[in-house]
Amino acid sequence: MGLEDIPVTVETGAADLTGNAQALLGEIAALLQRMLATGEGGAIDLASLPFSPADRSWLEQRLGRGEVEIRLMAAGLSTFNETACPGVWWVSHHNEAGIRVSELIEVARIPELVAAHPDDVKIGLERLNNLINELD
Amino acid sequence: MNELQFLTWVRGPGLDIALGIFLLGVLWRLMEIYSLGRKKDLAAPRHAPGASGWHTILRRSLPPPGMVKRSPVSYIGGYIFHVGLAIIVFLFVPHIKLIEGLTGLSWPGLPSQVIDAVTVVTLAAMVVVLVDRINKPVKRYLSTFQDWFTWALTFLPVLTGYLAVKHLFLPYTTMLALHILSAELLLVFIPFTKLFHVFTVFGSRWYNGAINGHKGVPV
Amino acid sequence: MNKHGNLLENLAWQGISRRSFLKYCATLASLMALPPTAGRAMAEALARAPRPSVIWLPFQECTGCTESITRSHSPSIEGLIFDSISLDYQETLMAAAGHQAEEVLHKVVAENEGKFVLIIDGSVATGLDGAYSCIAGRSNLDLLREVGPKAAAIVAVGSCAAFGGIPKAKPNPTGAVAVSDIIRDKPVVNIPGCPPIPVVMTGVLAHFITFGSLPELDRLGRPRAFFGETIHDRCYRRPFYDQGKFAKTFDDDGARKGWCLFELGCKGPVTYNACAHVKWNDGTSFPIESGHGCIGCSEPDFWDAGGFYKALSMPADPLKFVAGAAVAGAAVGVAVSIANRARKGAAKAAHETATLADLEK
Amino acid sequence: MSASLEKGVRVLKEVIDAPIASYFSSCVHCGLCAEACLFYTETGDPKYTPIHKLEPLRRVYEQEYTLLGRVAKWLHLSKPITDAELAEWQELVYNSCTLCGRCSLVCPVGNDIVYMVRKLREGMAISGHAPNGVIEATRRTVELGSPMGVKLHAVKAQMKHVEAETGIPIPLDVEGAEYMVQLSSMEIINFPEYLSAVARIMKQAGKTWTLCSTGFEATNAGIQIGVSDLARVIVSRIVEGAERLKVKCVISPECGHAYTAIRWEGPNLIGRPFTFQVKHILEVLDEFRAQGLIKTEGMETDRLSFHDPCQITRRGGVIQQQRNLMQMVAANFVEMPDAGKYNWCCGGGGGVSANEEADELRLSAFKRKKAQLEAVKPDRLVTACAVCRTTLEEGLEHYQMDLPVLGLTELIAEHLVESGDGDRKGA
Repeated sequence: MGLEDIPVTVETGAADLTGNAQALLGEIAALLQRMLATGEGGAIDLASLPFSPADRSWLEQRLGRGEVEIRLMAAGLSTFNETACPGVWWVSHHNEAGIRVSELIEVARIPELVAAHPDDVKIGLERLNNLINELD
Repeated sequence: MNELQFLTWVRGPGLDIALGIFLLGVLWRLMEIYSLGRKKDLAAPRHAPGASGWHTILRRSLPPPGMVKRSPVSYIGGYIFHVGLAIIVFLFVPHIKLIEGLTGLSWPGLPSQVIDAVTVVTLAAMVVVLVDRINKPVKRYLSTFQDWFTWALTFLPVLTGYLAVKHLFLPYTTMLALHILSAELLLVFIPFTKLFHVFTVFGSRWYNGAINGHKGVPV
Repeated sequence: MNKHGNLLENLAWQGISRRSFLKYCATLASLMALPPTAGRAMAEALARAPRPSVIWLPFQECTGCTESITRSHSPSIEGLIFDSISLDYQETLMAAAGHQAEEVLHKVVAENEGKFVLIIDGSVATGLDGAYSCIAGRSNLDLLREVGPKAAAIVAVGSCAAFGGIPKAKPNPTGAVAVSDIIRDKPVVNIPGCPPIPVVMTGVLAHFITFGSLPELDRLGRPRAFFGETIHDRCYRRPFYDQGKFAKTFDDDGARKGWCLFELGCKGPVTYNACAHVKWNDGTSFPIESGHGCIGCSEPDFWDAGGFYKALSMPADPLKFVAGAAVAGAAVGVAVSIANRARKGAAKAAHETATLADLEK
Repeated sequence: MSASLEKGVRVLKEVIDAPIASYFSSCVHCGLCAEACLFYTETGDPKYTPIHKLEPLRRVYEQEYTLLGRVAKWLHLSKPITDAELAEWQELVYNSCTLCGRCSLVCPVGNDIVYMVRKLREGMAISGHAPNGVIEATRRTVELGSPMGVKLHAVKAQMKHVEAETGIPIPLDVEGAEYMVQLSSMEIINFPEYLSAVARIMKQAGKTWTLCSTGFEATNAGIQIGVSDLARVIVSRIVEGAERLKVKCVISPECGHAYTAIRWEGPNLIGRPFTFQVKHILEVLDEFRAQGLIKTEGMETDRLSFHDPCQITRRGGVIQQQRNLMQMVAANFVEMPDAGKYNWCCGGGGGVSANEEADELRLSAFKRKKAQLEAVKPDRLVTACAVCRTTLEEGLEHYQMDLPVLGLTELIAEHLVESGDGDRKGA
């Protein structure tokens, strides 16, 4: 017996826009403006808003897709997709079980988590030096 | 007592007591009023179409000609708040559920967005009607403590219900408990105040229609 | 429980990258309704912070809360938080037992007075001077009165510790009370739930470690970030409630279509918890998603709130007074009617035919 | 408590019944009855709100017939009715109420307010709180036979006069006649054309009729003052006369409250149904018209409007008949606003016209009728009640409006096709 044998068909029932997605566009624009002026980016946590599935797909459609797609494998998959507005990233974090644990709109030239930390770069450099040394 | 205990009390013993007093009062008052009886009218009746107690029960729900113009707030405000109250009380699903729990009778309700809108309109109409009572010389002249008190008794359940649903001012649980409590107070006072017109309006209209219908006047 | 070195180094040792840690902190910040940028601050603070001593005391409890925490969805990550504390006493988890364990307890309390975090699960039995629940010959009540005042912060985990829970359900034979009923001079963080959501626990600890303070609490001592909204507010079935679409039984068409469970007694509207968006079992689902209404397990006295399967708008108790009142009403009505008729009859009997002379006063 | 007050309260206890209990329990103080009452609309004084006029009755009801009221009375939480209060209410119950019953038509909860005013007057009158003018009218009716003191010889004089004028014999005390015709004293003194009109109409219709020497007067001040015991004495004269003469039908004249007294209150006053019918003259005329018993010719061409006497239309149920009759003789008949059962009172009914204390108020209230008339601007005004007619004439004179008022019966009579008597036709 497969899942399809269970006579349960869940309706989403959430086909309506709450209006929050529309309001979000303005907020994103404000963050972009601030980044242009001060260089400081920002993020909006989608989980913190009363968002219906319809809101989410509306926003996703409006923002569109840009040129960059980043996949990060760290305790589960994280994706950073540039939207059609450069500087605006659609960020999804999944856990190791593959379930989405948080979702953000990040305004940054490069998503914060993507850039390598100087400490990690140091470790990397150390590792590289070790490799070079081993060559000798 | 925490808010869930408060809620459980108003849903349990509170409801029991309120319904008990309500039922006690209604039976007592109805008997007290209608057992007084009336003399049989010995005059030969004149029969005219539409002249009867039953006709008047229905007809008196419509404003007599010219009256809306003379007292628009009473009629428009009155209609809105009475119809609004009826919709809210009888077509909001949780209320239907309560009635079903008490009587076993049930019917389809309206979407809560519709109830929300009706509630706002009803509250507004009730405020307007109150302002009218304060402003209109006749209404102010006739008003006694009971008129202000029963207005508040009727207004509070609507207001607290709306605040509860909209999660305003107080945590939902507390507001819901206050809502139920205010509705229980309303029930308790219905038999002993002018609010008893929810029952006697039918008797009064019937008598008026029957007494004048006997003369062939459709009133 | 590795107690040495820098947290991040330890993590790296376990194969957990900085980005994994940052990502976890970002998610935690999101759950705690902190600004998204707080994730990074949190990560940095956690990496640097001193490791506070934590004592976990079990009172009248079922160990469900401990199960919940220890079986949380990604042990390696939740473990991060436990890695940043020094869990010095936890009966279920600690290797030590008997006198040895008790010695540890008293030693830690003495050494860390005013600095340790005290976690309690289970309610406090107060009947018979607390004799209903004892550890090592001492009543929970006694122990709490001794240890509680010395703690830097107290966290009551689970509905029993937070509100008395099932032990306190009527008729409450053990005189169970909440921790906050005993400890009155110190803030107690309540993390109710039967069991509570694990990430709430780790979130509170992370906040304490990161910022050295307790997160913002509501009137009932619950972290506002997790208990600020009701299940109903965040429920994915909420649109059905608004549309008036309700499952009437557990196997009707409405239930199959996933309609609102309000009429089946769901307590979502009066239950403040994060289940609807944080979810359970690796974020798989929560009770309503599995087709059962919320029973309100994180609310005070949920056990005595009128039945799990009764709609909130329905009477909580069977009506007892009403039938009697109806009979009484009818009796009063009959009595008044008889009296009225007698009164009117008397007035009629006393009638003197009016004459013109009567018109003059 | 004075003996008279005690008697008054006892009478109120007698008359309070289930409708009154229901009405008082239903009132929500909405004040809409005020909007239906010309004494309020024309003065703007809220004390004239109809339901407020019933305050003494409500208090007696509450204190005597409700358990809570009785408890409050027992605990001295409610004040008993006093003579001073009743004296204060006299103006409200008598001067500012014509028993027109318009309030009873608009009350949204259905209270029959005029029903209660009529009952309250029982207690007011018996406790000595009726206005002198109305008391005197009652005394004359009971003692002399008519509120204006008209006696049989005056009727006989008029019969002679009419016989001379019309050449039609006026029957008196004819046993077995189909109709027994009643007169109001106003008609006997001021509007003799009524009797002549009836004589001619009966002649053309070929009906037998008679006047009754012991029961010619139709008016009943006992109804207006509100003393059923006296109203019974007065109405019994008619009942005895009609039964002695074995008539089939008693015709109530062009007088409003007379119709209410004999048609609707009569059987209840004497405690048994009548053995004869009671009809208003307009009903009889409309029957004759429908049966083709009377023929008219010619039409009035000036603008005519009709004033509905309250007791005939709204309180009596004669609503369409007068309109059929108007159509028969008036080419230019216009209805005033609110015509029919919603028509406004002239202000003189219910004993008000007999009450000099109320003169000023009555003239204020007449502004309502004045406004109605100004809205349709008739050349002449037709009505079917002698009290309305005099009240209208006085009001019109006061407001210097030149508008003749006439009775519908005489108007019909003027248009009768009378063989060999062509000079009477149409104006």
